[in-house]
Amino acid sequence: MSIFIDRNTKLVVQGITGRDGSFHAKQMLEYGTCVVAGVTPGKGGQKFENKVPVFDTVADAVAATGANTSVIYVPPPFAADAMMEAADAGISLVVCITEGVPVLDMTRVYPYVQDRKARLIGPNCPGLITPGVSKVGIIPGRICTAGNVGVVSRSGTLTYEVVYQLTRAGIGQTTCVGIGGDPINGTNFIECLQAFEADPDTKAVAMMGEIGGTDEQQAAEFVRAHMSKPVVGFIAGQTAPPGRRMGHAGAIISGSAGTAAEKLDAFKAAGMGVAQRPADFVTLLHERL
Amino acid sequence: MSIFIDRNTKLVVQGITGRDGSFHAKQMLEYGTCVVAGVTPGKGGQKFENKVPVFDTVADAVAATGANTSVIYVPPPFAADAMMEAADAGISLVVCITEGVPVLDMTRVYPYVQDRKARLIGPNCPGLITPGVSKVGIIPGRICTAGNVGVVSRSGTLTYEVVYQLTRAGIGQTTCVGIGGDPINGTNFIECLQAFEADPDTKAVAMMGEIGGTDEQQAAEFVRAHMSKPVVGFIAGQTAPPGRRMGHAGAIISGSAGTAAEKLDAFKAAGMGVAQRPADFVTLLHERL
Amino acid sequence: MNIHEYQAKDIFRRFGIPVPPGDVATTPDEAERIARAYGTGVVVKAQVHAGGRGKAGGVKLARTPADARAAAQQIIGMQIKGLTVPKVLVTPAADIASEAYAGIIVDRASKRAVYMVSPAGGIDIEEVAATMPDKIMRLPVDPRYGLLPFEASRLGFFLYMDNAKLAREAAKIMRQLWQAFTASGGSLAEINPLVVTTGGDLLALDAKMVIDDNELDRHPDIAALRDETAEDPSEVAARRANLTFIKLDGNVGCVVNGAGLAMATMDLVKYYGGEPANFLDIGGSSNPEKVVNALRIITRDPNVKAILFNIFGGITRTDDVANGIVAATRDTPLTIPMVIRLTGTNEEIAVQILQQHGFSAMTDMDDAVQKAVRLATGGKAA
Amino acid sequence: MNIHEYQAKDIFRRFGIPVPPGDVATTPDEAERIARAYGTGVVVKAQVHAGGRGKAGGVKLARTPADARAAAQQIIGMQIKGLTVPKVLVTPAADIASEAYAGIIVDRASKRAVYMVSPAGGIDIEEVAATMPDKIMRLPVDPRYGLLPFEASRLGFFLYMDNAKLAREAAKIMRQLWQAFTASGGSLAEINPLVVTTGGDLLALDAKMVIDDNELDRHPDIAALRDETAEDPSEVAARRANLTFIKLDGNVGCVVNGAGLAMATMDLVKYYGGEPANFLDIGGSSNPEKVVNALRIITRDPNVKAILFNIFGGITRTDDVANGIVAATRDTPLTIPMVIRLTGTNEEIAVQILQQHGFSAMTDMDDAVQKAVRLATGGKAA
Repeated sequence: MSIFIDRNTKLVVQGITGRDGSFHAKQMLEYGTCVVAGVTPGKGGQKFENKVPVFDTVADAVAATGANTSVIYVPPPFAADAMMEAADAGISLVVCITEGVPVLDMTRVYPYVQDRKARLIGPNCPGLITPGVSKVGIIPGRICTAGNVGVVSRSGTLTYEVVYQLTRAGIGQTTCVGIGGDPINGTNFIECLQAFEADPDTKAVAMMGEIGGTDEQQAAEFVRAHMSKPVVGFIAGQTAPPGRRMGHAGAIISGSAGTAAEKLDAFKAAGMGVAQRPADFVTLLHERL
Repeated sequence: MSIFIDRNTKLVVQGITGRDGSFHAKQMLEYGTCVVAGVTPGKGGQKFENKVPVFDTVADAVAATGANTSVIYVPPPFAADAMMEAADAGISLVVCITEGVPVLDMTRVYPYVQDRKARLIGPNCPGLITPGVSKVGIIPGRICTAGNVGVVSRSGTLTYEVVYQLTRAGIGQTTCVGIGGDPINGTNFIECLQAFEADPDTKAVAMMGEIGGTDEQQAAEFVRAHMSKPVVGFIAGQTAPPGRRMGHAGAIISGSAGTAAEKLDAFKAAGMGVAQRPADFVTLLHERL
Repeated sequence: MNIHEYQAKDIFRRFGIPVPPGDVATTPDEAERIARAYGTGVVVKAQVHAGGRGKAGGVKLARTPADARAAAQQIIGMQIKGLTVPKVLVTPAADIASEAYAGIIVDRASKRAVYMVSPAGGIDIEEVAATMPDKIMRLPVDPRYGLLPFEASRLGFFLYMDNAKLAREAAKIMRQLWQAFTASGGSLAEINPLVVTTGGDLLALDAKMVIDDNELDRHPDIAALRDETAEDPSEVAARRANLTFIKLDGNVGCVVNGAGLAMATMDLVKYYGGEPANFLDIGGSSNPEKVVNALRIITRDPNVKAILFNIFGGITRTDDVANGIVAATRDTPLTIPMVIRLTGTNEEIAVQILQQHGFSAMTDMDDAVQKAVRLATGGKAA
Repeated sequence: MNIHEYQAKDIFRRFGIPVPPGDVATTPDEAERIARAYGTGVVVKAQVHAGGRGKAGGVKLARTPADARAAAQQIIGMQIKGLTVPKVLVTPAADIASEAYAGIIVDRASKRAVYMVSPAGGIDIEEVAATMPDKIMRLPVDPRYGLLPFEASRLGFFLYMDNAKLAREAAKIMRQLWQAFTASGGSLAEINPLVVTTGGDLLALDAKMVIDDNELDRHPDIAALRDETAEDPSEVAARRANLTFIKLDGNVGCVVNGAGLAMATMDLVKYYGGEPANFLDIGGSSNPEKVVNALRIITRDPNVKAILFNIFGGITRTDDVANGIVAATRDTPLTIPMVIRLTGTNEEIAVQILQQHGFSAMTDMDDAVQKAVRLATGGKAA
């Protein structure tokens, strides 16, 4: 089992003929993801890699292929429109990889997607992977291995680092989800924790947060109140100065809010395992599995 | 019993210090409606008629008085804002009397009010009255009498005419609702019929439609499929030429759609009583009660 | 409010929609001059607030300036559906490769403005809907978002499935039309036909817009487009007097308060064998002046053989109406019979006023209508 | 992107918000001239992208032009939170009757822009929130509707409960500030204080705006407001090289791909007893040029005693990074030690390239960080 993506995932790639879209569509096909369609307006009728049909609109792609999941690799000015198009076409899981989406665009996208009962992951995220089954996004497949730990993270390469260390230590994953580093994104920690709690194959969860916002604090409260499974958490940015954006648009300490210390305290108060460094995940999860 | 308004109705009058608002607020007070507050921005702190407190905002009025119903007498350019303000302040029944609200404003108001689970009646309507209990709007109280017929109508004075004839013939009313003559309004015939069907005291319904749109046809279909109580219907505008707006913004035959003949056929097909003229309501209802 | 094709095209042009050039002529001379200036074949099009111009002979192709003159001569002043054509649009003839339809209407059922497009253009969209429903795409637009780029793109690709360049250009026009529609307070905006020229360009060959009367205060520039020369004079007079009036062909002139009751009164006239001469709503707030104006407008119509007042006093004070009747007939007594029915607010005072001036009043609507019909038809009906 | 107070005021002014006049001076002479032209007492205000100007001595009242000159002399060039003040705003002093606060921020929890207003202005809003929470009104704005008139009115009456005139004027300013915020692609817009003058007028006495970097492409006019003289030179160089870089005070220079991993690397440096000298993210697509620029920027900092590469190859190709290291050190060899950790895409090729040029590479992050810290501290730590 897994969360959000599984053997029934039928993927449409928005921006499949672009530089990033075509590269990662190939990678996903190679990994075994069921890529049923691509979308690039004006290229409808073409075939990608001689097998994946390309459509002008997501609605056309859904009508023709029954796609239920979408991954978006379009430039930032068009990403908001792409997310809304996917949700409007009836896609139930929309994954937006694009980095640099204006935050005011996201304030409009979020209620739109919600109204259509779609789940949005991202933007500015690496996507998700259910090892051995399906990969939607850009997480390198070879660093993952199937197992019983759920992984959820606000960052990309940090996730890879942790997953890589887990895999090397023999700890496999049910699903790894990168929820993205922007201040407003579609799916937050709590929704992922909820899904992992409900997934029978997930026995423990590794969660990587960052400075900025209060998502991790709320997630910790959720863990305390609603999770039966062990959760180990980490916060990147303990050495970050206040008021400076640490790369991710969402990774910023505003005034005294959103510090790593505050988040780690919340983790401790919730009875979570606290990883001081990425390598601690291995030992802390071993203890809990 | 009654629909939408009853002894628990606590009314706030938006625009209470204006010409129309103050006139009708007095009438409603005289009728016995529980008018708990008025709103006119900038006149907060005053008392209307030495007893009804006036507030600057609907939110203030609701917080201070527990108002649950609002009636709006503000000029057309401000009516959309007034409806949204009421819904946002937690008012559950919003009645907009104002005539002349731009229809594109209403396309924005409707989802806003829906999202807040408020019921909107109107705009461009006479409001509603539960004889002897509560009057919200401008329907003259003395033409009504308590009884067991529900009345719902797209027009104002035509409603008065029919209610007057019913009252003179000894047929009383549970509640009379004017849903308004605009193309986009908050509550349609079906929602009123549904409420009358659910109201134990209502034994029959009188329904006055007009040319334009398909609301009456859908209502007839609802009567056929879901109503156990007899419904008598009338359509004004049998002599109206196509393509001309007959006063009400919504009363217009577009192409071949929305004619009186089409609507009367739907009534007959649904097994409804069909009043050829207002006076027929009396005989047709007498037969059915 | 209706506006003319040439006015709608001016608005479209301002929002970037490609429309052909064109100039307005109110005389055959002007039409000839305009055609000569273009130096090409032109189309001379009646500017009139009525549909079916083409079938009525209101649109003519003219190869030469002299032809344009002749066409204008025929069209200006002609009657189309009861309205006199006050002017023509003279516009260069275009070479058309294909015709499509694009329009926005306010849809009562979805409570939204709805886009409708069809690759089968140039004909009535209702006809397309009836005969080729799969050739129409309907797209309700969420007013909170406006027409989103992907929606415009869907419309564009529906129109020009096999031509990405045209699809993208059409998508742009869809966005521009949406802007024009919302910025003008429209209740309808239509391009029919939207053509592809033989040169491969998109062009809005015809344009129609209807403005929501309730938006006019917000858009004085649009309100200024009203062309009273294109309207019925009695309706112009009524509007100036703040009355809602529509002229019909019957013999019973009706003065009523409230639109629904006015329609019901007309229907009852017909029910009892008469024919209503008009729809007239004096509105809610009754001042005597309105009644005076109403009577003046109605009595101008020579077909009217009897006048029927039907007033249900709610907000309307019936004594105001009675005073209006008295004032209107004081200086110019009526030459045709009048039946007055009033009930409701201040009814007793009203009856007294009327009786003092030699009028009688009734209280039952059916009785009053029957009497009016009898008087109008000389006792032949009912 | 931060913009200066005077720039934010220019934007506010364009949207109709009442702001006091003011001119910018980069020299004491100019400040004196401006003060003389106003002919009144002025305030001389440091224009710098740092909070707490007042406390740091960056805002001074000047009664005479000579005072203004002296104030500018003191302020221009001073350091506030590590940034050099490049210019001052000279603005007439206002007579203040009361101070309020109005601001818009993007709120992560409600996923909306949120209005915050308080009649207790002039001080830090966080302080108000902590000590007088009932003196703040928070109002999340639905982006699909914008700030509605009734919402603006609620804000206005919350600020000036007992004065309908001021409440209405404030409501208007709230709508204008919302327009300024959205039209500029803001992530923050603030008026603090919003004052009532002794004459009874509202005035935005201070103005602050932060622009969403992701909006700059859409708003070239706003992007042009960037003042590089007000930024740290190494950060300016990094941005030009498309690197995300923040200078810190430590001794271990870090080059990492990905923001989360970059922060985690800095944290690990600290964990093992070192101090990170910077945050540096080379981003996803790794071309060798970026690595060259990154090394150039880091080695400019004399505090840096060792350099640590931590690259996890996903999209980033580690051989690109290796080539960049080789290219950067070919002409100007490093004078400080460097530790390279890389793993992932094309790892074998990368290691080979590095070894051919005399570098060694590690694969474990903890090992690499420990080694770098040891080298930077001369073996004193860890």
